Amino acid sequence: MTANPSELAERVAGVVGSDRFSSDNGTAKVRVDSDHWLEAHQTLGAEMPYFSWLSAIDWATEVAVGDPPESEDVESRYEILSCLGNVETGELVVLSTDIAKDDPSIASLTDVFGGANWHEREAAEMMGIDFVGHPNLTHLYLPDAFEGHPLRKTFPLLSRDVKPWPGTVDVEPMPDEEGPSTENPEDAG
Amino acid sequence: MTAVDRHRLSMHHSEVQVSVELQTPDMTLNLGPQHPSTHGVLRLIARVDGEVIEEVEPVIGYMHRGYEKIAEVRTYPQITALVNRIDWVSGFANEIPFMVATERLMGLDVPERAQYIRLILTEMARISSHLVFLSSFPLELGAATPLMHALRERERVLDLIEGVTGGRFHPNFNRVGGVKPAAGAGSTQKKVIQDLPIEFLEQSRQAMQYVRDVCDDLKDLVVGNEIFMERTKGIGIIPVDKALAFGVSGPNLRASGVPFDIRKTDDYLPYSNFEFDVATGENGDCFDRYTVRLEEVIQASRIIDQAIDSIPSGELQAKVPRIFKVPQGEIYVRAENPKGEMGYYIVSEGGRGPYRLKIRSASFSNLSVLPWLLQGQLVPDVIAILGSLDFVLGDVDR
Amino acid sequence: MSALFDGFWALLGLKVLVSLLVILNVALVIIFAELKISAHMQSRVGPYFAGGRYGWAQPIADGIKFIQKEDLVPRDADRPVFKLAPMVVLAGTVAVFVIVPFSPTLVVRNLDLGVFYALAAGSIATVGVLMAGWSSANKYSLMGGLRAAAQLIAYELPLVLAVVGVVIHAGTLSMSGIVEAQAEPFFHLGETAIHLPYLFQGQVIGFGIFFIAMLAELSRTPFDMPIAESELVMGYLTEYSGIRFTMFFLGEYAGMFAMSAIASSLFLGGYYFPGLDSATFGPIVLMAKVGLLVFVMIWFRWTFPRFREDQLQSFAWRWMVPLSLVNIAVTATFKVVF
Amino acid sequence: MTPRTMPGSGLAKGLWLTLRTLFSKTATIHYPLEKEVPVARARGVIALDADACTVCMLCARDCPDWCIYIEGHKEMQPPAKEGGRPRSRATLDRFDIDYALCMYCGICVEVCPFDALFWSPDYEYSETSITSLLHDQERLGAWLETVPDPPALES
Repeated sequence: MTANPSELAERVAGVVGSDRFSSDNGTAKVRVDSDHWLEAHQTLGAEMPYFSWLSAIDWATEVAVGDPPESEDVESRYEILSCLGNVETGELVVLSTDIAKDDPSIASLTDVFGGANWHEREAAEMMGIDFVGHPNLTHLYLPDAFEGHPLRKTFPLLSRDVKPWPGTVDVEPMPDEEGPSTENPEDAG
Repeated sequence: MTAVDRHRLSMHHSEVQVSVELQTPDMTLNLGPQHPSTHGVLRLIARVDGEVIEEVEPVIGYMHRGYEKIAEVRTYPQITALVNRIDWVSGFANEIPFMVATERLMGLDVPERAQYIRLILTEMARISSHLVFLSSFPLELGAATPLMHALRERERVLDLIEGVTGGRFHPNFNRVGGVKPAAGAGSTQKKVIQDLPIEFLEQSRQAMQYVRDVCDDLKDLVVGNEIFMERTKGIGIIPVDKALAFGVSGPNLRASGVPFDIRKTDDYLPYSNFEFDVATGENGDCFDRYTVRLEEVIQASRIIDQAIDSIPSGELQAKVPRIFKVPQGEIYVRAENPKGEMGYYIVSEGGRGPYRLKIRSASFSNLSVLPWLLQGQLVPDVIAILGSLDFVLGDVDR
Repeated sequence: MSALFDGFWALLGLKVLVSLLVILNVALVIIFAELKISAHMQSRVGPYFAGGRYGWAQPIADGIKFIQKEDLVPRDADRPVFKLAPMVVLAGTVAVFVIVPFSPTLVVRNLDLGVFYALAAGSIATVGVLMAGWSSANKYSLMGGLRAAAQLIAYELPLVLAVVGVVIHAGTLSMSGIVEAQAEPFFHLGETAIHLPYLFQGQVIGFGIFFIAMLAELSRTPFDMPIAESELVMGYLTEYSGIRFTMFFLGEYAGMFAMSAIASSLFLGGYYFPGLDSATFGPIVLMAKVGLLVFVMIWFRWTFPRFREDQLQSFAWRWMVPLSLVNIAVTATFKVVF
Repeated sequence: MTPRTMPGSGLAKGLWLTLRTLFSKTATIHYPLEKEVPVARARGVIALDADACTVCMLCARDCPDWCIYIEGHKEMQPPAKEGGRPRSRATLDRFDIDYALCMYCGICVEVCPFDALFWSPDYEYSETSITSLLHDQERLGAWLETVPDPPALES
C-alpha cells in the first residue's frame, strides 16, 4: 500500500529542499522553484527513478474556452508538473513549479529522464513552453506548419465556434413557469 | 557511439573489413503511416543500412484528437463518454481512473457492489485487450492462426461486457458515484436500473474457462513454438533502468522483472480482497512480454472467478445530483490498465467540467522508448518489437 | 490444316495448351484448398457464397476481379523488366512440368537429365522475383527481391544435394527412370514383393531437407520473408496489381504443384502405387501424393510464424548443407556396400 | 524457464492443434442468413416516443457531439376544465439525430426526464450516403417497436 501521502510529501519536500508541499485528495505534491527544477529531479531521481509524466497548466483569469477558475485571485502563470514514482514502494509524487507567462522557459529534464523527451515536446507544442536543453523541440502531434498552442486558455476551440450550440434554438418559456434555460452551461460554468 | 559503430564492434574483424569495403549510402525507410504493422497510423522514419536500423524517428499524432482540450469544454459525464475512446481495445478500463479521481474530488463513497462490477468489467477489458495482443503479435511474426483462435474467445468476453453495459468497445457504463443508474426520472418500465443481467455471473464463469482453455492453446501454438522463441528471445531487451526513466509501465515493465502492479500498490478498486499473482519476466525481451501477458490473462480470469463468488448485493449508485459541480482541487489517480499506468490529473476549479485534464496514457510512454530501443535492430525485429510493446495509437495520441 | 495438325509444332502447341490448362486449373484448386483449409484451421468457414455451394467458385471470381483491375506501373519503374517479371515467374514454373511423369507414358518430355533440368528451371522463377523487386522502384519491393535472391542461393544448394541421394539410389537423372526404379521391389518378404518409395529406403533426411528447401524456394511460411506482409507490406509484389499480380499469384500456386510433383516423383514413388496399374491410375496416384504434400505446406503456413532472414541463412548453411552432405555420404556408402 | 523439451515438439504441438481445429466446428455465424441476436441492452439505435417529448432540449444540450436537432413551437390548448385557463403545450416540429455524428454514449437517453428516448439493439441501418444517416422524427419513432422489454436482472 502507498505510504501516507502527507508524510510522503513532507519527506520529498525535505529531499528536494522545499517547504511548500500539499497532499490534498491523496495526491502528494511538492512545489519547487523553477531555478531548482532540474536539480530537484536529479536529487529525487535516485529515490524515485520512475518517470510517469510531465505536463503543464495554463492558469489564466480570462479564458477563450471552458470555465474560468472559480477563485478570482488566480495568478496568471504556467505551472509545470512532473510525476515521479518508486516502483518498489508504489510511492508517487507530483513536482510542480511556476514559470512566468512572458518568459515561459524552463530547464529540460531529458538528461535525467529519457522519457521526458516526448512529454516535453508535447508540453512545448501545446502550451508554448521552451524547454532549455531539449535536443529536438519540434512538434510531436501537430503538423509542422501549425501555429499557436492549442492547450493555452486563449486558444479558441473552433468546433465550438462554427456550429451553434443546440440549446440556443429553444422554445419559449412556459407561461407561469420557468422554461428550460437557454443559457449554455459551458459558457456560464 | 552511433548505432553503426556499435554494430560494427559486435562484428568479427573480418566482417568489419567487408562492411567497410562495401560501404553503401544509407537508405531512408518509411514504415507507415500506412503499413500493415503499425497498428493504425504510426510512422517510423528509419535510416537503414541494408536491413539494420541505424536511427529511427517515430512520428505520431496522426490520431491526435485533442482530448485534453475538448475536456475543457465538456462536463464530467460527457468526458466519461470520451475517455473510453482513448484506448479503445480496453475501453472500460479507461473510465475507472477518471471516475475514481472525480469521486475522490467530490468525496463520494462508491457502493461496494458498484465497485465489484467495475472490477469485474475492468478485468474483462484486460482479458479482451491482452487477447488482442496475444493474437496479433504472432501475426506480426507471420502466424495468422492464433489471431482467430484468441479472437473467438475474446468475443465471449466482449459479449458479456456488452450484455452489461450495452457497448462492446465503448461501454460508457461508469457514472460518478457508481455504475449506470436508473436512466431518467420517468416511470416507464423500459428504463430500469442497469444491474447485471440475469445469468451474467454463470456465463462469466463459463467464459473464463474458455479463456483459460485458449491460453493453453496459445501456449501450444505460440509460446512453445521453436520458431517463435527464435524470433523473440533476446530481441528488444528493455533494461530496468531504461524502462523506469522512460516511464514504461504495465506488462512491458513487468517483463523486465519489476513486480510493479498498481492493482497491488494503489486502492482504486477493491483488488486487495482477491488473491492473484503479479506476472513478471526475466529478460525484458519480446518473449517475456508475451508470456507475461499470457499469465496476466489467466490471473485476470482468477480475479473474476473470485469476484463472482463474493460479489455483494446492494446499491449501485451513491447519491449524486443530475447536474453537479466538482469542488475545487487537484488530484492524480492512476490505474493498472491493460497497457500500463493510465492516470488522470484533474484540476477542478469548481465547474461542471475540469479546468485542465491531463491524460497520462500508458502507450505514449511505452512508445517513447522506441528511438532508443530500435537502434541497431534488424527490420524484421523492429516489427517484432513494435508488436511486443502492445500500443494502441488512440492511447498514444489521445 | 491437316498438315499443320500432323506437324511437330501442332503437337507441341497442343501439349502446351493442355498442360497450361491443367496446371492453371490445379493452381486454382490449390488456391481454393488453401482458402478453405486455412479458414477451418481458424474456426472460420472461408468462402461460402461464390458458386452456390461451399464457395467453390471463389478463386475464379477472384481471378475475374483481378483481371478487371487496372494494371498499374509505377512511374519510376523499369517498365520492360517490371512487365516481364510476372511472365518469367509463371514461365519458369510451368517449364518445370515438362519432365514431370504423370504415368509411364504421360510425360511431356522424358529428358535424360530430367532432375537437373527441373532444378534449373525451378530457379528461374526466383530470377523473376528478383526482377520484380528491382524494377518496382520501391524500397519494400527491393528488400523483398533481395531476400528472395538470398534465399534462393542459400536453399538451392541443399535442394540439389538432397536430390543427389536419390540419384545415387536410382542411378539415373531421368525422372521417369527414378520413378521406375522405385517401382522395382525393394526386397521380398517370402513370396510378396515389398515396394518402397525412396522416402522409406533411407532417404528420410533427404526428403526432409528437400521439403524444407522447397518451402524456402517457394517462399512459403515459415520462409515467406520475401513477402512478409507484416514487415515489407507485400515484398516484391507491393507494386503489382491486376493481371500481373494474378500471374504471380498463379505462379506461386503452380510452383507448389510443380515442386510437390517433383518431390513426389523423387521420394514418394511418383505415379506408382503398389497394386495399381500405373498406366491407368498413374495421374491419380501422383495427384494424391501432390495433394498430400500441398496440404502439409498449407498446414505449415497456417501454424507457424516466419523465420528471420539471417536465421534462415544460418539454418541453411549450418544445418541443411552439412546434413545433406552427410546424407550423400551415407547413401553412397550403403550403395557401395550393399 | 520451461524445461528442455525435444526439439520440434513445440512445432508438433502447434500442428496438432491446427489439425484438430480443422475438423472441429467453426465459430462463424453466416450473417445475412442467420443473425446473432444482440443483447437487450445493446446500444444500437435510439428510438423516439414523440408523444412523450416535451421539447425541453435537455438531450440536445447534453449531447457531447451536438448531433440532436430539435425544433418546437408552443401551442395553445383548450383548457382541461371548463372555465379554466387555456394551457400552452410545446409541440415537436423537428427531432433529428445525426447518426453520422452520434457516438452512442447514451447521455441523451439518460437525461430525458420524460422517457421519450430509448435504446434499441437494432443495428441494420447502414447507408450508402452519409446524409441518409440523419434520422428524422418519423424514422426515430419507427424504431420504437424494436425496443425490447426490460430483461431480468441478477441481484
